[in-house]
Amino acid sequence: MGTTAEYNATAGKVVIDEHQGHPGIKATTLDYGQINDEMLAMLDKPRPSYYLLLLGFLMALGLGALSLAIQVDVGIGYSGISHPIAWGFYITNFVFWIGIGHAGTLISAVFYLTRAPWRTAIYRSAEAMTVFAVMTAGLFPLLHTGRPWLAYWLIPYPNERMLWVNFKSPLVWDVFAVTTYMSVSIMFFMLGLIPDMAILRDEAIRKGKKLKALIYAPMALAWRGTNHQWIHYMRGYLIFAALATPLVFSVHSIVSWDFAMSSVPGWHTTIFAPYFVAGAIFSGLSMVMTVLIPMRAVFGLQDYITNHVIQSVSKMIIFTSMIVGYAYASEFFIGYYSGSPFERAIFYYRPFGEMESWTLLGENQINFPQIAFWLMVFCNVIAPIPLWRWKIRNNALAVWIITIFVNIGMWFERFNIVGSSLQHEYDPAAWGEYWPTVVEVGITVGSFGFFFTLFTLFAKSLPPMAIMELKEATNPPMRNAAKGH
Amino acid sequence: MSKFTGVWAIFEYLDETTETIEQVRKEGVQPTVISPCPRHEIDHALGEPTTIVPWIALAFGALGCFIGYSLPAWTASDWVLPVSGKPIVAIPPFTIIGFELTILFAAIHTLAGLALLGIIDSFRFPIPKGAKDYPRFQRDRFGVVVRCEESKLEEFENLMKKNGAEEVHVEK
Amino acid sequence: MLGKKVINLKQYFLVGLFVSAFFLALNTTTAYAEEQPIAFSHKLHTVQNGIACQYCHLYARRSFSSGVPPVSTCIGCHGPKEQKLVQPDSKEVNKMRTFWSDKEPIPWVKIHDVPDFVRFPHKEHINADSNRLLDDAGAGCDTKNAPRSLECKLAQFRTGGDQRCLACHGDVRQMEVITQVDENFGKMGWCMECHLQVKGAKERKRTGSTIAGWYHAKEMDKKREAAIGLVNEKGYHNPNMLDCYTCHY
Amino acid sequence: MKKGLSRRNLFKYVGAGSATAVVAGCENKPEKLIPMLVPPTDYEYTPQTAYQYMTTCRECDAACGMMVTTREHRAQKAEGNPNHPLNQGALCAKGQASLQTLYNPSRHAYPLADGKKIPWQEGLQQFSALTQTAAGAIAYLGKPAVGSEGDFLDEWLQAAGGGKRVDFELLSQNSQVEANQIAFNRADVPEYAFEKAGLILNFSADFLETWGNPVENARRFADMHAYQKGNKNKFVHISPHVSLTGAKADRWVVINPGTEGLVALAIAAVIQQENGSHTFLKAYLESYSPENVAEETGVSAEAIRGLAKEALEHGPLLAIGGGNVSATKQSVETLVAVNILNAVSGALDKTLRFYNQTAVKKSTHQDLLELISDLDAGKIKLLIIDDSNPVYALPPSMGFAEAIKKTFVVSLASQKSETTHEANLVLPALTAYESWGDAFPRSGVKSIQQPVMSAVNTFDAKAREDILINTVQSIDKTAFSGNSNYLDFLQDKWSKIQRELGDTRSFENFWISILENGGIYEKPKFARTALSRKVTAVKVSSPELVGQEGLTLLPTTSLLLGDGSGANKPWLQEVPNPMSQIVWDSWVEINPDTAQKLGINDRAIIEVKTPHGSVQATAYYHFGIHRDAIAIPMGQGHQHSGEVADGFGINVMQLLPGEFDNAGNLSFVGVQAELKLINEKSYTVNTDGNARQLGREIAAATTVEELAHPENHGSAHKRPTEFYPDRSETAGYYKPYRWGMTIDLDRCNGCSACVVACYAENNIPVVGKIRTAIGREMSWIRMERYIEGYGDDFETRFSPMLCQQCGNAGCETVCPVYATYHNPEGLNAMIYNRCVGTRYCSNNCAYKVRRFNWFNYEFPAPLDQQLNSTITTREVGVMEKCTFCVQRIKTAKYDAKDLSRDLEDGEVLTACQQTCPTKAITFGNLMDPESKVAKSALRETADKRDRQYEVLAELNYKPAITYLKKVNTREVLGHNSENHDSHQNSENHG
Repeated sequence: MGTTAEYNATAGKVVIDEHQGHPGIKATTLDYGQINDEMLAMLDKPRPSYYLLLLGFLMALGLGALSLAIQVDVGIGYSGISHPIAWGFYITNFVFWIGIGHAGTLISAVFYLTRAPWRTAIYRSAEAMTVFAVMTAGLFPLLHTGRPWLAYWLIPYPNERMLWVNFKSPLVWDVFAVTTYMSVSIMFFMLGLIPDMAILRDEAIRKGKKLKALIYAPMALAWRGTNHQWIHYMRGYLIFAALATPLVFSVHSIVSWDFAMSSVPGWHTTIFAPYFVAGAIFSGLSMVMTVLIPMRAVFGLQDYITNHVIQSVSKMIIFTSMIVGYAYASEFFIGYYSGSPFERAIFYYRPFGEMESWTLLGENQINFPQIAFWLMVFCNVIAPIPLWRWKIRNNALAVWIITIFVNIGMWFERFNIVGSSLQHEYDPAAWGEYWPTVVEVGITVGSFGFFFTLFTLFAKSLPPMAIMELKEATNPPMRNAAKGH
Repeated sequence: MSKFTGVWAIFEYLDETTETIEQVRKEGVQPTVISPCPRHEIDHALGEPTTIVPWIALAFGALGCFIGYSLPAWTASDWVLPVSGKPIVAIPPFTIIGFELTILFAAIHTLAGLALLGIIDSFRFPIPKGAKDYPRFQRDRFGVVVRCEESKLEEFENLMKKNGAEEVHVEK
Repeated sequence: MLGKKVINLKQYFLVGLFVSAFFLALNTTTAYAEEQPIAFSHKLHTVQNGIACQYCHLYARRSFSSGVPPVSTCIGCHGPKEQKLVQPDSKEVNKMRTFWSDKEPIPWVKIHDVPDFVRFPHKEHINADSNRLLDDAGAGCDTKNAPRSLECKLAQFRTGGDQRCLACHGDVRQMEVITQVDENFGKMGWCMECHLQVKGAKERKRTGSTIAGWYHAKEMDKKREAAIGLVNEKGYHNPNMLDCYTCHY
Repeated sequence: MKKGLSRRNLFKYVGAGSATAVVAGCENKPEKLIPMLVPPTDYEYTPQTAYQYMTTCRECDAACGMMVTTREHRAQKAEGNPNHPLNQGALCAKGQASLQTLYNPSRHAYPLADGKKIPWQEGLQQFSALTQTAAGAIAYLGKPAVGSEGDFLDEWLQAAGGGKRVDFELLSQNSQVEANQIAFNRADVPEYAFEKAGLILNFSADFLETWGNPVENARRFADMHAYQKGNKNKFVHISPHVSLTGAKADRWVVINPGTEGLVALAIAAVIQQENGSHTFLKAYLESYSPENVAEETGVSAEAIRGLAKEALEHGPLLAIGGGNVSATKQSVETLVAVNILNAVSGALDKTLRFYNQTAVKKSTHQDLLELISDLDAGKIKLLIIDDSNPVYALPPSMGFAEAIKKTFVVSLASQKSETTHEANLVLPALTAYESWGDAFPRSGVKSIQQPVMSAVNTFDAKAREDILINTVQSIDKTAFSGNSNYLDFLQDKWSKIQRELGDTRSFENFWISILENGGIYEKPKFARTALSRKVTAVKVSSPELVGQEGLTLLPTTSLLLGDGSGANKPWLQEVPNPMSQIVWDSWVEINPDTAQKLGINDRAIIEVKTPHGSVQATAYYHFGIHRDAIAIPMGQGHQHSGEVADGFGINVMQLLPGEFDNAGNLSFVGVQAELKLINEKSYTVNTDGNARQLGREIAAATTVEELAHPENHGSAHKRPTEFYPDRSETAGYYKPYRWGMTIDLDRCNGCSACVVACYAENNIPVVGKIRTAIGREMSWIRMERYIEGYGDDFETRFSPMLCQQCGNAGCETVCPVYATYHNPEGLNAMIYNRCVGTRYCSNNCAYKVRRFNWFNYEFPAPLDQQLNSTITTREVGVMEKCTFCVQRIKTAKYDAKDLSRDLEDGEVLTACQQTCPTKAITFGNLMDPESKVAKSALRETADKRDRQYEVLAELNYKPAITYLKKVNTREVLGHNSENHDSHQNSENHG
């Protein structure tokens, strides 16, 4: 929480350290009212450009919905998934979006516990992104099944068939992990919103907007801001942060076990859990930057989302990029060191394609997985290198471009894992190729549309920054300035 | 809810609020403070109040953990369908379910608990309607609500005024 | 408006009532019947005329399918129009005669239908040895109040003969119109509730499960194996009814 | 696919939207119960119960005995007649697919006059009138008679006023008959006793595919060639081309196209020198000494002497010749040479035995030429053609298609074809499943063909012979001595047979016993034979096909499509050719060395041009072809044979000149082709992911030498120590059954009959070319083909891959809903209706044998009538796989229960095992130590112990299928070999 204003018990008064401004908020001199009004102004009637943007995202979403409708009607066969590549774009998207969904909880929970002060300005948006990304991700396991209308069978509930689910299946773990993560993220998000909802409610009442008040009032959960409520609230928030922290690390570990628990060469590795978590944080933080840097420019939030924030996130990106890069290298080393011909074959195949001696006469073909692999290496390991320089980190545009690369790279990393291993499994006679179809690309585009539509709606309907925490971070109003300053 | 008898005041400044709180407490009355954001200064002034929310989380976390292990174990043994030569009741995979349900149960009940406690406390420590409807408490004003007997109303009113309250309301 | 009580217990009660009524309404599917091409009365034929089930459904003991009687079976008694045999002037019987003379089969509507992925052998049920039921299965049947209770179905099954047909199909002998009495007819749980009343079935269902889980408790499994009763007195292995492949393949 | 919001679709949307609606209401529309009007009374009929009828397979003239399973009066499965001496219960892929002859949607459904539908009455009248006017100028062109139909047709032609009968069979054995006539004075095809031979020298005959009776050949060959008691007899393939048959050979001797005869004589010369038999040949053979022929044949003298030495050491020898690849203009001479080799080596009357019978004379292809000239001259007024398809099969340069335009053509065919397309009047005939007939494929075997069901209801057809009888009787009432149908005629014939046999039963009883057994099977009687001295007059010379411009074109027969008659059967198109793994297409087999010299890549589209025509097809790299030759399989390139056949591949016959050998048989080899690259990429679909197994031991092999030293590899079979106890220790598990299988790769020859049988038994949908291209084929068992080695020294291995029913399966644990689990009988149960379709099981299956229903596949009517009604046909979004034919296990168990006993060994046969011609597959209960499968899987028989292996055993999936390694007589360089580059210089040793 890194407050600069501390209550000094011996002095019996609030002492403000004037030499150290709040790292997240430039203008610690803003008063409560100013913060309140500036934040609420962001929720004003949007400009036409906003609607244009929203329309664009809605169109992408519509494309996805159309593709999905076709697929459900005709059968999963409309996708390019086939034998032996039974998982393709959909599971890639699932893992990718779950990964994106890691940043929010990381920022709001882990950085809350570690008292990283720069989280204040961005955590609300990041959390919203988490919720939306996990919602997006949650769609994919459903729509990739052959009979999505029976997907509820994956939920353990007493039924007349007397049948239960197989709790030894990593997919059931997924069901539990993802639903828990989604529930906790949504609750955490709603929890953080409670005081802000009270602000919005009172604002709506003041302006006489009954409908808005009706919507905001239940979300405020009868919030008054009394000291009793605050004490439960702050303690509850801390517990939530403590609960969500292991979740951040567990969810992607469990998702990684979808792969690691199988016997597929290239999947069956112990490194997967940390590798996936690091990748998730990597991609999640990049997505946060990809989204917030334009938002900062549009809403003029330089006072709140300072360059310091961008720098801090950039450092995290470099750090996780190195972990991910290490994991790539480690995979290859273990693949070689295991001595298993299957492992060696797949790790040769990923970067270079068919080994000459595999084929009848030594033809070498470059396929989708090789493209995916080199894109992944470039975007995830090489592209973030410029961030080592302070000047680049301090340049919002440069960071934005790099994070876009990272997003692309992380998508292809997921594909690299899901797609390439299945192409070259144990039985060479059953090797196959995979190329996506229009339907899959449509649904993928639709998932981005879904995510960004939700986020765009969020930006105008809920305060994209935690007003309460901003107030907490700024200097409190003091009658006797001399006492403090 | 019994009728509210007491004094409530609106403050602009934090230091004046904490000053007031401390003085009210010296009078033997625990005031209810309304603030736009949590401040440690207020907690200190109020004497570090505590909450049972962590205990709720612990209790329900333990329940979730129990269910997380026992549900898979029971369902697996209810109709034995061996898969891949694995034990019917296999502890390692069930640990994941146990973990997830621990978190889920703890989280749900923490949220429910803190919301419920907040509502219960609003009955235990009622605030007058005027204070409830005053919109700037959520924005930029602090409020101090003192519930007292009629005899003490005037005393507290003066105390607040003295400490620089913007407005002081007396409810009978 | 904020001061208003939002929580109104009465409202909640009413909403709750409505929701539960809605779901109850959804769930109370009554006996299922469809309009048949001919108003054939099972009651008339079985009770009044005393015809046994397998007189018409003649493949029940020999095949997976019980067999819908061919039109020639009807004609066997009723005869073509000219012959003026049984019920020469009945409107409904004449419908059948028209089908016969037109050489058209009768498009009966299937009421008792199990899904296509279930392989239900009539013959195995008709020929099943009722001694394989648990000794107390069917005891305590209360015919008056709960004629379709599990106990009564088991009692009917134990009785054998035509009663055995009624165990699943309901009291067809009292039906003017063929009706599916059990709303869950053909659903898995409905089948299982009887199958679990077979000796050793419950033990087999829980075979191999151990509390410890980590290891198979061999001693415990040996006891269970004895309880399952793998081999019957005729010297061959009892069919396993708890295997999914029993019905689904 | 159905369009619009059908009920099922609605259900899907509703189901996705709200689960409650699905649970609470939303009942399906009620099904209709349609009873029979009158139940069949002539025999006891029970619905949903299998009835078996014995009949005869008429897909080729090998005429195997067939046992057809019918349910509800619909033929649902074809199996070999276990009593039949030729095939002994097995059937080939074509025989299995004969069901699709019956239910083929492109059968003629009604009579056609000039392509327009007419009523039967009119068609028959027209035919009668024509017959009457054309009396004396009638020609009947049909398949060669194997049974009584020959006599019938002769009688019919006589009754109709005279005419001639011409046989048409593209792949005929006439040259062989002629060669036998020259060499042994016997115009007959002898019995080849493979199992008695110690060495087989095969001169280009594809005896495992289309030559002779491939089912019988395969069995007898496997008996001879399979590893037994530390010994393995050799098989040397001497040919310019390696077909499926050649792939089974221990060694391939590359010879120049058309020089089989020279090699045979050179070997004979050496043998004659050594054993001194047939001294009258001495001078004759000297001119064919190895040194003399070495250059022309491309085989070194040492190699020939080596072969001769082997023949002397390992005899008795069996030399086989014939087939397309050696069918030059001199094919009769070539076959005489092979006969000389057999005689000189003493094979005669040992491995090569002539029946004591006089064979029926069949007309030759040259008679066709006469017919064509008659047609051209207008001498034929009415041409009747049966199901044969000469318009497609004959080289266009013969002018058959033009010639038949000059006459009136009546087609009595069941299937649509190019010929029926040209016919003026089509009177649809019934198939062999629906009509009477018989076949006498060899001495002592008399096989009956009975209708196993009434005619398929969607086709309005009549039996061919009945049409003919009807026609001729409308002219002459006394024809056929008043027999009103072919059955009467047949019964007359068979009562004669009864008299000949001296059977004293009433004919009624005799006839019933015939129908029950499927015919009469007597031991064949053989006649001693000797080599005729006239053979010295036969001059064998090289056709000089090598060294000219262009590459010699070798039209090869296709194992699945035959001469093209199989092309309209979806199963045969869908099942990959075992050698190339290509489906729904034609290809040009070309040696990689030649191709690279010409700049042609694998799978490039090339134009093949001969003086007689040109086609475009895909190049397929094949080590097993002479460097100056290309091979194109027959059977594709149809235009008017129905949806399944039309437009796929090319017809190689269009490239041939229509020349003949001395026997009047078409000479297939002799034309040179020019190649031109058209396109780098082609849309040719093959089902194998990779041709190399990378040393992964999926199709493993060992050598005889290795097996002689069991101490070297005994330890490899030890099972690893388990962390968990075996599932058999769980209560109720594996008692009394644990189903298991062994597959002997030394017996398996890759014929793919098992694959088709599985399609037929298990309602597996056919997905077509485009879907196969992206891996959507549904076969539960696939014939994996792996290539080892390079250049001429390559080896092809086959391994049927099906669900291994693992004890510790990878698929089970990952299924979230228990849709697949380990069943108490050791089966890896797949419960379709529980499947949600996450496909995780498929990912985690190391054997990749799970198939997913990507769509709701259609079985276009009336193919749906073939669907096995004892199992579920799967819907979209459901995983499926081999179940070890659980429906057969269940049925057998119910039957055993009625007899109050447990199942006995051999009572349950899986469809693949049942049809395997070589009996490579054993299935049964592993818990019964006396069962066959336990004996071959449980490491007891020393013969098998050292060959047993589990595929990918290191994963410890504990498969229930044990494979027995193929046994080689030599080492083949694997992919890991350092000599990998040797293929570049392989030309030197070629």
